[in-house]
Amino acid sequence: MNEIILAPVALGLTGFSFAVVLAILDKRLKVEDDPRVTKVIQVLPGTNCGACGFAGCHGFAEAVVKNGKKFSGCIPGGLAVNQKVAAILGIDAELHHHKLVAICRCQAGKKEKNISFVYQGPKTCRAAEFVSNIDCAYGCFGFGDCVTVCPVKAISLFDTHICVDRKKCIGCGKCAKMCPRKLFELVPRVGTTTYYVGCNNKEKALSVRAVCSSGCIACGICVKVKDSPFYLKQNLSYIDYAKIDLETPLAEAKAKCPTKCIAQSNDSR
Amino acid sequence: MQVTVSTSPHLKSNIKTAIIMRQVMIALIPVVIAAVVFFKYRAIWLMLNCVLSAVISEKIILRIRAKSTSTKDGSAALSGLLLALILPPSIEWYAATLGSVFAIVVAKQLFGGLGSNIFNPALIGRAFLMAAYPKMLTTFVEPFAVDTVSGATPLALQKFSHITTSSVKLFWGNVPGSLGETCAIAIIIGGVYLLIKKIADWRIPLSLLVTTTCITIVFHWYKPQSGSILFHFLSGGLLLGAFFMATDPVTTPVTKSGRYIFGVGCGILMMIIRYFSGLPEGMMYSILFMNSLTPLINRYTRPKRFGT
Amino acid sequence: MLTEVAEVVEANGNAVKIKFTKRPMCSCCNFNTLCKGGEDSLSITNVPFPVQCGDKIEVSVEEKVSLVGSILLFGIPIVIFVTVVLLLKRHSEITSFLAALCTIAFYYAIIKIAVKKKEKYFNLKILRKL
Amino acid sequence: MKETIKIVSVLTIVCILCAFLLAFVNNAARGQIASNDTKKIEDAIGKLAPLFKKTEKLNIAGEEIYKLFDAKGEVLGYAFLAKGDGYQGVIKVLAVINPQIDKLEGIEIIESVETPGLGARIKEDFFRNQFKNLKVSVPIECVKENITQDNQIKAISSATISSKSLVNILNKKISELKKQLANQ
Amino acid sequence: MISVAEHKKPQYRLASEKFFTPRKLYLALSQHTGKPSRPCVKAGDMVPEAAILAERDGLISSHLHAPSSGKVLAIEEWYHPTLKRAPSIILECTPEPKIYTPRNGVEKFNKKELLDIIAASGIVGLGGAAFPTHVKLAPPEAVDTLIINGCECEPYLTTDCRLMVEQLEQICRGAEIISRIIEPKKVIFTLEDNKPEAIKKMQHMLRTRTNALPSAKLVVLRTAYPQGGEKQLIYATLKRKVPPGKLPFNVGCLVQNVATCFALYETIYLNKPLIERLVTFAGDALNTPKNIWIKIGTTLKELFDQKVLFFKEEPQKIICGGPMMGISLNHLDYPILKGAGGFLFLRSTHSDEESACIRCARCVDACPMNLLPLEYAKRVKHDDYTTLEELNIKDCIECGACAHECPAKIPLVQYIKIGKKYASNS
Amino acid sequence: MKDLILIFISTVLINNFVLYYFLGICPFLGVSGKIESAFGMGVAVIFVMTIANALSWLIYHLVLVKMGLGFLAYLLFILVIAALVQIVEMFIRKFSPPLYRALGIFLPLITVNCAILGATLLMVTKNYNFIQSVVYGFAGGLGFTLIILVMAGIREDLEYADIPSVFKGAAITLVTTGLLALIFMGFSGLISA
Amino acid sequence: MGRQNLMTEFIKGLWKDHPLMRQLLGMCSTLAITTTVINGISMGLGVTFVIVSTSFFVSIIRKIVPPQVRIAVYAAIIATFVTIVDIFFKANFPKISEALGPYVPLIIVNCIVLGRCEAFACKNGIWASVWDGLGMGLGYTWVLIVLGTIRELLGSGTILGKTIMPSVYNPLVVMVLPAGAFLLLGFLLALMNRLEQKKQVS
Repeated sequence: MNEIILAPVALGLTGFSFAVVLAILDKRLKVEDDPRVTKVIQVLPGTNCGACGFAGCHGFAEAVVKNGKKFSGCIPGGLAVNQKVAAILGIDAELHHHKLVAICRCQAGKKEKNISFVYQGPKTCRAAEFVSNIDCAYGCFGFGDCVTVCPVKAISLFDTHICVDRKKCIGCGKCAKMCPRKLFELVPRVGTTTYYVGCNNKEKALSVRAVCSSGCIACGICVKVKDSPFYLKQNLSYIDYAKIDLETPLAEAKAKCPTKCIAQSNDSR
Repeated sequence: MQVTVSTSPHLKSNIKTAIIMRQVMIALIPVVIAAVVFFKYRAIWLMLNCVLSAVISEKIILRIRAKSTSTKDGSAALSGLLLALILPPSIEWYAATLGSVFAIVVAKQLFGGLGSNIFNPALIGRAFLMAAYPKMLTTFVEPFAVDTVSGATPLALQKFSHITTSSVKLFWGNVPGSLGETCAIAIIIGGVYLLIKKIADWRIPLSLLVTTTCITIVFHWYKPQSGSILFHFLSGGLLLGAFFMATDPVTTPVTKSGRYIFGVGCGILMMIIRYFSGLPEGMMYSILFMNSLTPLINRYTRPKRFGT
Repeated sequence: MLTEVAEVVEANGNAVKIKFTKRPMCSCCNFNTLCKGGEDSLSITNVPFPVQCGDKIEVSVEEKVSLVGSILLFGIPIVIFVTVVLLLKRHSEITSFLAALCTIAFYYAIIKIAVKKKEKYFNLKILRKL
Repeated sequence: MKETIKIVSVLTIVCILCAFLLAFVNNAARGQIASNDTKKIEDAIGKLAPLFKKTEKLNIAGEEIYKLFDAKGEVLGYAFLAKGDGYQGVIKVLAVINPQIDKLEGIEIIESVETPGLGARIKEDFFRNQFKNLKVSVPIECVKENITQDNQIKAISSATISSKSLVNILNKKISELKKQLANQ
Repeated sequence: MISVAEHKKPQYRLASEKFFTPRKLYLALSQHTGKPSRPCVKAGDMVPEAAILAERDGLISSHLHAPSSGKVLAIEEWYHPTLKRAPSIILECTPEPKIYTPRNGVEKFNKKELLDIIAASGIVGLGGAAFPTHVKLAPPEAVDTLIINGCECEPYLTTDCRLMVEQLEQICRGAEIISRIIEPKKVIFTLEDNKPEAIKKMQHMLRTRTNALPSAKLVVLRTAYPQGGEKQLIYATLKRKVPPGKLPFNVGCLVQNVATCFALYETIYLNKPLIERLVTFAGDALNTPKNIWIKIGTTLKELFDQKVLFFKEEPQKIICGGPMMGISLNHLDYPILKGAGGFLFLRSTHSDEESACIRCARCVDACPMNLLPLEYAKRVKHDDYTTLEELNIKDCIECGACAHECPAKIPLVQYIKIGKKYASNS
Repeated sequence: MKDLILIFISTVLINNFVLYYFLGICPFLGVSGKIESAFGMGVAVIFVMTIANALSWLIYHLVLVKMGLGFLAYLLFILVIAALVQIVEMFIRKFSPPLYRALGIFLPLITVNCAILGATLLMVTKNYNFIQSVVYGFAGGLGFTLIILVMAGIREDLEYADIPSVFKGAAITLVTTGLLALIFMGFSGLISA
Repeated sequence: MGRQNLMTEFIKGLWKDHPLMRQLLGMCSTLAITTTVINGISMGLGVTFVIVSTSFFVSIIRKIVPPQVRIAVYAAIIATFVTIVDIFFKANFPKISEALGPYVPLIIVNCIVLGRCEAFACKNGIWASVWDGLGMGLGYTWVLIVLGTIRELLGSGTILGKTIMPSVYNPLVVMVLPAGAFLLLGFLLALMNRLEQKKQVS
């Protein structure tokens, strides 16, 4: 029977001393965590992918709680997660549109591009950059480094020609960073269709024609359309996205372009 | 005119992975001949068994993983052959097949195939069999009388019964032992061929053999019954290991100083196992242990860049 | 190198005070709530580029420093501990244990001074701005 | 301060409660555990000397030695536990020896961590049976080839070290036992 | 260091020819390392031979002279071996051969005067790097050894070798000029032992011309690649190691190519700017290999159109420079730049597919900079650029020795190029 | 002295905590990704394990056994380890804040490291005396460090290897550990010399 | 809490949030004691008992325990129940107790138990916690049984001590060695990953 008294006494003493140590420790290191942060973390996928631009899911959760506006930043989680996050923060969870969308300034496919030689080496754009696998010194290599880097799989490759899915694109700009030829541009998302010039060749018409059948030859037809938001610079046509009010001049210019280098991407596809 | 473009250099040497593997196979010919002479049809069956099961399992895995690489580079066949050479001739066929498949599938393909494996596949195959069928792996037969008389290897005799086998016998290989480990002269011929052809780096065999020599000299002087230098040199898997296992490029350090460390480490460990452990032979385990240290060796022996 | 993200809370010229955010690797750990090692603040003296309050920066302890640090902090004292215990074999267990503890305490006292002197060596390095 | 008191009190109380619980459970099970221990030894002895009915624990220098009696109260022999290093770790063996201490009645491996398939075969009957009626007036010998004398046993092939270790453990213990019993 | 197949046999003995009648010249504004030069003519201008077409823009830049008299057609983008497309002056030639009158009193010129002449003549390092010579000849630290580089370790190329056989006297006088500018204690001529004829001539020259370059000596090195690289050459001749990120003058050395010495001679003594150079045309797709004196800006096409060169067979590969470090071209419209020492036309390409690295470490053994090429390739393949700088990828000189030796045929140099670019970005 | 050497060798190489007793697998899987974290963790484990073993021995033999409270061992051991880790953590934080940032992260992980508790429990079942227990703890930690370092080296290499996707992560680590266990069987029998 | 919810709490531990295969917790004992089926069963049930009872108690006192001593309190409760299991085995199944060796007390540091207390029991009601603990425990148990079966069958040719394999079968000794345990668990994890991948594709 001895131990039935001894045991609680001994353990009680240990527990007591341990508790005192812990209490002292606690006084010294006070940590305050917003309970919402923990809740948000529980909702997040927890892959720490970093696609949101923060250091891991915890970083994102903290940022979201601090500044509720960016609640839809979790890319792998998608809409479902974003709605949950919004619910935790008490924000109205309507479908949030990203403001920017990526476009690719080379729309030439295998048929249009002039390829007079054989490239030998690793099949990535970054590798091809050092020798080039197409005659055009500005165009797309078509190995699809942007496809692999896109966190939402919005970019696809159709016979060496890049397509950005406007619906999926979140405008993170990773493709723009990755592309060795700097072909990607982030443009404002207006309306349901985005028009863009699918050429980046800054040389004169003759040189452009020599290497590509769908390159911009700076003929200026698109500029002459009524209420045109197009302008020419360095032998190349550009769209001033700030000036876009109506879709008609864009559609008209697209139809009139002699080399068919104005392209569009819309939500329906 | 359609030309090819690529980055420099536009001039490349003739050496290829497949050629390296083929050269090692050629270097193994004397060893194979010796094995067939001593262990007759058993040797042939064992080698066929191991090589075929290695190649077939590699083919299957590559098919499953939908890899474009083929088995034509000969690395799987080489692993199978090497495994056969370090197995006892009396091993059951299913054990040899299992070992060969384990070597290729687990030790090589799971780690990403050729070039990515951490451990020498052939040695892992044997280590696995050692753990799976310990009895089978420690039973040896006398040469020329493969079906009847079981015998102890020179190292086991020396360790457990203190009987030293004569060096001449060891040199020609007329002793019980693993298929390809017995005939020292054949291994030396093959090894020298590898070194002359610059297929294998000389640093590892050299440092390994020098280390073992130094240790045996000291121990022989201190305790004469521990076996002479020549005895330790010619018996067991030392030579085969030094020339064919420890020179496997994939699983050994890439830096020059790292290769010396690797060789010395193998030598020390092997002699520790031979002298102190319960096993008579430690070449396999010592090389495998150093294989596991190879990434660390590589990392901490990075050469100083030119000019510093 | 182990890197982590910190936020600058005080900045005046070459010396800044930083506050650590939770380590990214921690958020997926099941014992996330167990460890309080999360938030902490520190001052750093040698700042390679100008920073402002609120900047997020990436800091790290150099590989060599962390190796040296763990040897100094754990490796050597534990070897001392074992040695002292072995030396005082004949004495009672409590005596040798306490003696060993005292020796490490003494060791730490010395090291503490040494570390103070070489404070710069053990400092965190600021890698880049995020 | 209130927080601190809460911390301390909760932990202390939980500890005390836990200790109570444990103390009760332990108290209840103690008898059973103790009898399990003796039962294990007796079971082992029973396998080697089926005739025994009673044991008497001799306390010689803190070692566990049991004197065995049969139903009639005659001494059947002695049982003892021997312990020593094997190939991979400790081997603990129970052996029964005849009253004259010159013949083993048999052995039972209580504990061992030898390599399965090799050293662990010391537990198997074919090996243990060699110890039945083995002469121990002279030290036991472990041979690799065929047995030529009645104090020899054949080692397990490829597990010579485990076999030898076991023999050494027994030899050492038996010689000690002889001295100790002679002293009594 | 490695040994590579030399392929120098046929062109080694071929005396140099001349081709001075191109129809059009395409003169890229970036002929050299550094900032492109600034054009000072406009379309439609008529220019005489040796007139300045473009001026030096900043210190590390170089003048560009008209290789032939003619009419400026345009200043626009044209093919460029490294930049793909680059602004170039296009000149239509109207041949009016110019006679250069030798300069008087060269012996009395002081350092500054000499440097000014060099700066005005558009001379760049002709060994391949094309670094403006007037900058290199004004090192900020004292130089005790001048090394004249005649190694020419790249296979196929034989221009330096031919130059030494044919114009040795002039090369020595060029070297004298350099030593007058930088005042070294020693002048060392370095040659590899695969050029016996040049060695013999050089030995004879040094014996007879002792008064001009009293401290000069000849060092014959065992043939190895890449011994012609500055740092490797300095180590091979003097056993001095140039630390990473430092330049030869940091260890008291200056290395000049023999072709540059010859160009210096022509400028200083003959008042002729750098408008032509000796170029090797070789490779098994050519009927006969040739060493040709050629005007800067001539396109390859012109050489074939005017039947100076003939194809035996269609080439599979066209290389500007040597096979180890040269750039492969996709057609013949590329012009000859100041730094181009040779063009190769090869029949077969190495079509071996890249296979898995077997960690044989042949690349590690081959690397002249003691680097670990296999580690770079491994990381770049997995898009991991974080540790590349720790592994000193920036020290790589892209000599190609590693890729040459690789049994798995991994394009190591290409991976290293990617790694270098992205290591700095991340 | 001989017994101590035997304990040392057998604990580091033969009856290795990870490969033979399967203790500390969780942190082993978690921290073996990078060499330096592995080293930091390993050294911290050596430290805590040795001192925890010493302390537990004292408590068990001098307090619990004498008072007949052996059944409290588990409870007390875990509390002692937790307290010890907390104190060490606090100490390092005071000692050098930058080093605490670099090394302190491993300490909370150690509390739940079964290797530490396992060492104290095995020390009790093996009936070691005080010095043996200290050596046992030290050697156990050393063995753990050895394996975790080797594993970290291998895993850094495997990061670039083309491993089948289903095996990526913990699976390949376990397979590698299995192969290491096969290799370490070569050391068995070293103690019987 | 409705019945439905309790059911989901129970089910998730069996597959979706499986403590061993998904969360990689509790590896040590899994590898160590699965040399035979019977060991697996006893260990699994022991762990289940500990999880369920600690979850129960932790859930009861969850509101009065201050967060600072949470871990210590949990550890104390867990250690208590583990000791009880240990004593129970020792008293009633001495053979099994011996075979399990130090791995019964090591349940204390088995991350599953502490993990459940931390992640679930301290936030949820008593019944939810108990069902959750039961699910986790049984999920753990089935893997132990599977592993134990494979290892016993291949390594000794028996199941539950009865010889199953034909006599020509030469037991694959490696399966009962540590190496076999690691390899087998590695392959099992890969299998789980494969199933998961297939599920995601379809």
